[in-house]
Amino acid sequence: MGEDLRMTGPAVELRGVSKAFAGIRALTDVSFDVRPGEVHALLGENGAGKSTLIKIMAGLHQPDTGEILVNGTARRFASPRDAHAAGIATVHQELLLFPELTVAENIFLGRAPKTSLGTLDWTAMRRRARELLDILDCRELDIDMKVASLSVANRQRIEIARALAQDARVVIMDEPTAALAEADVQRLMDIVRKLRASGVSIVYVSHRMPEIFALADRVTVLRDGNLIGTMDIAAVDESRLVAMMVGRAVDKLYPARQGQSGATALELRNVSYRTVIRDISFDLRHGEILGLAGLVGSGRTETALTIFGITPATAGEILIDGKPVAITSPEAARDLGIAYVPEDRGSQGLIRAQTIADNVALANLRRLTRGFLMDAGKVLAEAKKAIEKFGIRARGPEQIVRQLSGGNQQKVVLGKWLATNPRILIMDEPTRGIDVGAKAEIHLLMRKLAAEGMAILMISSELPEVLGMSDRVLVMNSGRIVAAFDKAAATPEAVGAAMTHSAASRSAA
Amino acid sequence: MTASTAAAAPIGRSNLQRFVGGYGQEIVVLLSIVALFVVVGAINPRFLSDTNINSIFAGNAYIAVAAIGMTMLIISGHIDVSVGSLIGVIATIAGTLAVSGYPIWVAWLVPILFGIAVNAGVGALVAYMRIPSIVVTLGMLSILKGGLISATGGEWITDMPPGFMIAQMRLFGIPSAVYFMVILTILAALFMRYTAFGRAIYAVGGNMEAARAAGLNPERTVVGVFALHGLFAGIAGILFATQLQVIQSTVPPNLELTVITASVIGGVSILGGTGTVIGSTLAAILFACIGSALIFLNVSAYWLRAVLGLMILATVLADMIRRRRVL
Amino acid sequence: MTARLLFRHETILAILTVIALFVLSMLSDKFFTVDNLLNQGRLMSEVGLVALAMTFVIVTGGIDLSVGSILGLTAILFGIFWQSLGLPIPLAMAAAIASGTFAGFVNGLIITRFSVPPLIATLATLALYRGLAEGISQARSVRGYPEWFFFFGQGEVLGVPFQLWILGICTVIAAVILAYTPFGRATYAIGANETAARFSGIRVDAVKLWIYTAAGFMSALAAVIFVSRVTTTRSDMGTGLELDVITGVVLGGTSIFGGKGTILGTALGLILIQALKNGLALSGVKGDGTIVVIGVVLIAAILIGAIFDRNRGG
Amino acid sequence: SAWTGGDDLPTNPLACDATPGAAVAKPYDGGVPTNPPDRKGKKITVVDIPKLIGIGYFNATSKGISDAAAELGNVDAKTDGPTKANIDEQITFIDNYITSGVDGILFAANDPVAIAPVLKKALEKGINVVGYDANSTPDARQWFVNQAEFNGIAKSLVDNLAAEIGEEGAFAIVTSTFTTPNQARWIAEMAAYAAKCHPKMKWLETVEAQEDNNLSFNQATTLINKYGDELKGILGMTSVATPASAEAVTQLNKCGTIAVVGLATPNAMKPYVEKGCVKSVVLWNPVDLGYAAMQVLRSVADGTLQPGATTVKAGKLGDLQVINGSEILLGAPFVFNKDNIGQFDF
Ligand SMILES: Nc1ncnc2c1ncn2[C@@H]1O[C@H](COP(=O)(O)OP(=O)(O)OP(=O)(O)O)[C@@H](O)[C@H]1O
Ligand SMILES: Nc1ncnc2c1ncn2[C@@H]1O[C@H](COP(=O)(O)OP(=O)(O)OP(=O)(O)O)[C@@H](O)[C@H]1O
Ligand SMILES: [Mg+2]
Ligand SMILES: [Mg+2]
Repeated sequence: MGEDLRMTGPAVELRGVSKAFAGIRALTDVSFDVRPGEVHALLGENGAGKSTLIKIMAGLHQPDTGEILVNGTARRFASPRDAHAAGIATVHQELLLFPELTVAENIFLGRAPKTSLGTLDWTAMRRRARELLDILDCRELDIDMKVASLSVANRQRIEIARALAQDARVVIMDEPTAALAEADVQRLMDIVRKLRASGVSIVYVSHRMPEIFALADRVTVLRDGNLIGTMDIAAVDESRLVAMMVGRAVDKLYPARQGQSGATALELRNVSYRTVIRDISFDLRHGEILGLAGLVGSGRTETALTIFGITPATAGEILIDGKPVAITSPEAARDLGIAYVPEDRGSQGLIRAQTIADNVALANLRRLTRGFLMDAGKVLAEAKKAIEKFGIRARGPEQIVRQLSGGNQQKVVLGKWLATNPRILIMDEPTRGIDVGAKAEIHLLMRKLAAEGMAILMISSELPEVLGMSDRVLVMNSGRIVAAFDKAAATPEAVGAAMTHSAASRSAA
Repeated sequence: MTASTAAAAPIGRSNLQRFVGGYGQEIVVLLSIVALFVVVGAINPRFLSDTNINSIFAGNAYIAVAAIGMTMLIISGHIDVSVGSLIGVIATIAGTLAVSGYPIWVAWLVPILFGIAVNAGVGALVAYMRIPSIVVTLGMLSILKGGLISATGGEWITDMPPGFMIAQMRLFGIPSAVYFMVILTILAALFMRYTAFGRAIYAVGGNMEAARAAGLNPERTVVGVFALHGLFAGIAGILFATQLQVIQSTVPPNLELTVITASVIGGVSILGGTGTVIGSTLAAILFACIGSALIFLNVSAYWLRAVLGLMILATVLADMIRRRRVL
Repeated sequence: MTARLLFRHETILAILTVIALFVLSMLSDKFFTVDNLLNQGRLMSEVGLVALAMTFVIVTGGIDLSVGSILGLTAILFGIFWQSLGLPIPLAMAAAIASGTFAGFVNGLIITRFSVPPLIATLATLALYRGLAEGISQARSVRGYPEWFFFFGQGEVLGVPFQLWILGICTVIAAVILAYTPFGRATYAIGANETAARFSGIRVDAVKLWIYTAAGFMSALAAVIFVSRVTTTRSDMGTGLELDVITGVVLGGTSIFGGKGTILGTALGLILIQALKNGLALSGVKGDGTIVVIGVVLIAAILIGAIFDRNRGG
Repeated sequence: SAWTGGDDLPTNPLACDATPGAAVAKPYDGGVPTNPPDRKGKKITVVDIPKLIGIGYFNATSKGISDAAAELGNVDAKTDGPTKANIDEQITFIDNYITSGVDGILFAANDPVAIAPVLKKALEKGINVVGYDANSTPDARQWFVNQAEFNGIAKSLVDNLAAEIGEEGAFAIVTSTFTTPNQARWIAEMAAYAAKCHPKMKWLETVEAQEDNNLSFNQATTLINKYGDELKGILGMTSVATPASAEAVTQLNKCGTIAVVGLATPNAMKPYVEKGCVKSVVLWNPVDLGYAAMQVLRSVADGTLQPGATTVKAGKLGDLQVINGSEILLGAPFVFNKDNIGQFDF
């Protein structure tokens, strides 16, 4: 059937679509089409309107003007059900899962296999879930586990499995690799290729250029809700795409280091948390960026949580500026000058129902007071400062964070923590889901902070980022630090090997 | 159950593991009941007499039945604090119809339909107008309670036809209320596990936005689950009305708290998305057992409520500790 | 932004209250008199005091069903301390209030240390504290307090009932704390997203512990005023108080899901309910009719709020 | 022991034979309204605020009140009150009616002391205040219509029970709550009277059942199951508990082996009495009680009933006796049985 459709035109087409939220234009007169059996990349800065476009195709939003055509006929998607019926499946940016239900059920909810009696067929459901996850190479993932206990990456996989389970003709993926480590990205890209080969169309959103060039047939760029253009991938190169996205040229090289490492800011001696992380020892100096690499579940986040006092160490010693400290809670950590930008901004980083100002004030409540009372002036000033410093795209400090795009939300988290004037900054996936422009800004900022003497511990699943930004690299595997590299020794091969081999060579830390 | 036992082990965890993992709280409650029977039975064997067991089960069956609907409602992320008043109103309507000479099936059916209709209305306000269910039902609590007294003046209903007294009928020596409790629990459990609508209730309670994205219609699901809750409240009301020769025509005191407590102790998460109807029925039985056991153990009635409170705390804490270990 | 958004519900409520006051004073000339209004203030003091703390509780996304039982327990302990232990009244009062506060603290402890959902924890202590009240008192009531003690519940200062001063002062303090202090900010943050609040270095457990303890304290304070007003102590005092309190708070626009709500709203909600109870009674509506009206008003007020919110878009 | 409740007031058991209690002459100890307007013969508005509305018993008193009002012709009476027996709500109701300016208040107190301040307030406003069924402290009202004295009820109940289960029978009690004053007094008086006159009767225990039909039924059932053949009788202390206990005995097929004696309204008990499952039900006539209370209030308003009076005219009930300074006695408790129960409808 793929053959016929390829002749007859686009599988899905959007014509002149506009959408505004409470007066803010998210999309203006955008036309977009997906051909059968192609991978169509959708690019744009944070807040450019990618997710909005996708939600319209998924039936979650209704366009204000414009129309949607499926196989050439105009359709109205009043709800996601209509989109499913039209053969469109979506992997959303904020993972839309059911935490208390099992993996298998999450994959099949809403279209579970039925028995001849019309009741749900759990056996078939669990079997097919297993098959789908095996296709995705997630053999270790237990289908009877509740999703609540899974990592972000594993949840992402479930979302993808769910889209696969729909046998859709168009699969939309909104930043599917944002939460994935390198190896998983490769697996996902294989799956995308397999799907394309079977005639499925894919709309693919990512901020990662290499993926775009490796996968896409065509690419569409949005900027500020406007369509900038749609091109064959062969007709563009990276700098051209970036220029289209940001409207200017961006230096995509990682900024060079300025200044030298100073005294030791943070030192861990044989720190363990239950059996989750064991015998972690390393030191972090002022003025350096220490990269922490590892696979999903290797314990990097847990290490950060222990340093930050969420899961206080059960053994070992933590020293700050050479003095042993007891970090029993996040507030203790904060008062010791530690800031932590968490990996899951939706649930850990932000209060999305509150304003930017409220969020920025959150970690600084005691400082933003006059006497016993909050000082509204100071709160606003702090928020304005953050908006300017990070170029947060917002109407102002009083905008509700929920209304911001993913990348801009992340900048609010950064703003909140830098407002505490920390001396040690832990950044867990600091640029996850952040566009090239903003990403470069954040990298530049990290460098600047380091040059000013900030000690930065960066956790990232993007190997190029780890290698590009870190002055030293630590590699974690199964809850332990298994390798440490100087900048010169940190080659992709060496770090990758340490990440994946459980009995990796243990060079001195 | 039969279907899943057929599933081969390598697909997921072992069946036993899954069972214990999935029914932790139910097992805790069941063991509490068993322990209670063993201990109290050892102290006073009359506790285990068939008449006493019959009384424990039959006398509180209506609470278990109401708790089934409440559990579904809580799983969907909502709550109904007016259920006690509703049961009072339903019982009064049933009794009034029965003594007014309507056919008995009318006296049984109309109040149940009333319960469904009222709750579907509440559900519509909750789902489409986005008013939190606790607010609407707090309002309904006042309306039903005040309305009932205004309408009846608290006049007791007596002299109901014998055929109407369905809760008192017996089969093989066991009161019909017990059959209602057991059969409805099993049906509801199967419904919740093996129908698309049942799973939609879990989904909507777990994550409303995700449910919408998965192609469900959360609003319709919410109205549906409220209507279902109305159905169970209706049946509970009929059992309640036909248990004794008189109907008090007032709102049974604290019934809503008892019903909600049964659901909650049965393992339904007040945050929505988890729980089973088997748990709530077991919890309702546990309460009935405790009430009876306290009398048997000569616990001074003054301390009854304190003991009940402690039992609830103990059950919940046991569950919390268990969960912490599992995680 | 939030402030403006919240102001909406309070505006609607204020308009509703004004309409209600107007209509009620049309229906009965006895309604809008200084004497009657002050007296109504006296009658709503206990519910009002507890509602202030309950606003904080609900803003954190929690609930406290045990307030009525704490009131009963405190009342009994007060009576026992005075009569059976022979403590002087002021000391008995302090000890009883301390005990009630401790009961609230225990609620907080169960909720924060063992992460038991507030609804369940306080459902259990609702039974537990009431049971303790009954067990300790053995159903005996305590009477015969000295005349001067009745000042707290029946006395006046500058022509205004004593407890209305207390309520007024507490309302102002609560309003300032919730709206303008770091503690208030933390309260909202916890209600809106507890994890994010924790990850922002807010002492979530400490804040919650304080709030449930405060709910215990306010219930205990209300208990003493209540005993003084009715001149006797019984173990069933305050039964069902939690529903009245929650109705007032919710009518005041505090979101039961947490993260939203103000003391002003709560105050308006309480005033509206009390005005309806009193005004309708004065104009000849019977108690059962009044209950129905309050139910309808509760649903209607929240419904209107929801419709306004929706038309705002978003 | 079986009973530790009550309010520590002294008990005063009657003699074991039919000797009536010695009426001690006592000066008037009721309150006096402040500057009441002259209400003699004028139309007055009266509000009746019972413990709670919506139960059979107070429906009956309410009926008596409106009967009397209709008969008098110059009284505008209505009944209003809380939906549960709650002191606080009852106080609020009374307070509201004081404000609305009624001429007379009839009440049945949920708590004798708690209700006193608001009743005194009514007296201060010149309102005539008369209680019935459940008293307040005497100085907070003018008169109290006493349906039957506590010791009289106690004697009647215990004697009837002894007659049915024998001098050595064992029994249990189902009451509303231990804190309900009337029930607590009755039980205390029963304990005193039983100890004095039926010392071998075995008091097993007392259980609470609110004013809740189904709970009363469950509690009674559990008692029967617990004690088996040992239990010979159940005493119901409320008009809710007694029929529910009778129902429990009926459903467990224990009619004839377990006696049920108690306070109850005849309508609720008819089925059990007619079937022979219950032999005697003790109660005054609540319609008469309400009727008498209304008559007394009218007399007080007219000024025809003054402190120091020894009797009062109460319409069709004739002259009622004044006892204890400011109480008016309705009469001895009435015992309903198979022969007479059909004649009553309330
Ligand atoms: N529900 C909403 N209410 C108000 N504004 C919204 C809403 N959703 C999106 N917006 C606004 O629409 C614009 C486009 O957002 P969108 O999420 O589509 O961006 P995006 O391209 O997906 O960005 P990112 O790469 O950061 O995910 C942004 O300015 C955002 O603030
Ligand atoms: N092999 C595994 N399969 C599935 N889940 C796992 C596995 N190992 C760990 N997890 C889960 O993954 C979660 C993530 O662990 P953690 O956050 O420590 O890893 P991380 O190295 O920070 O990974 P991430 O890339 O997600 O940040 C943990 O909650 C853990 O339960
Ligand atoms: Mg997006
Ligand atoms: Mg991580």
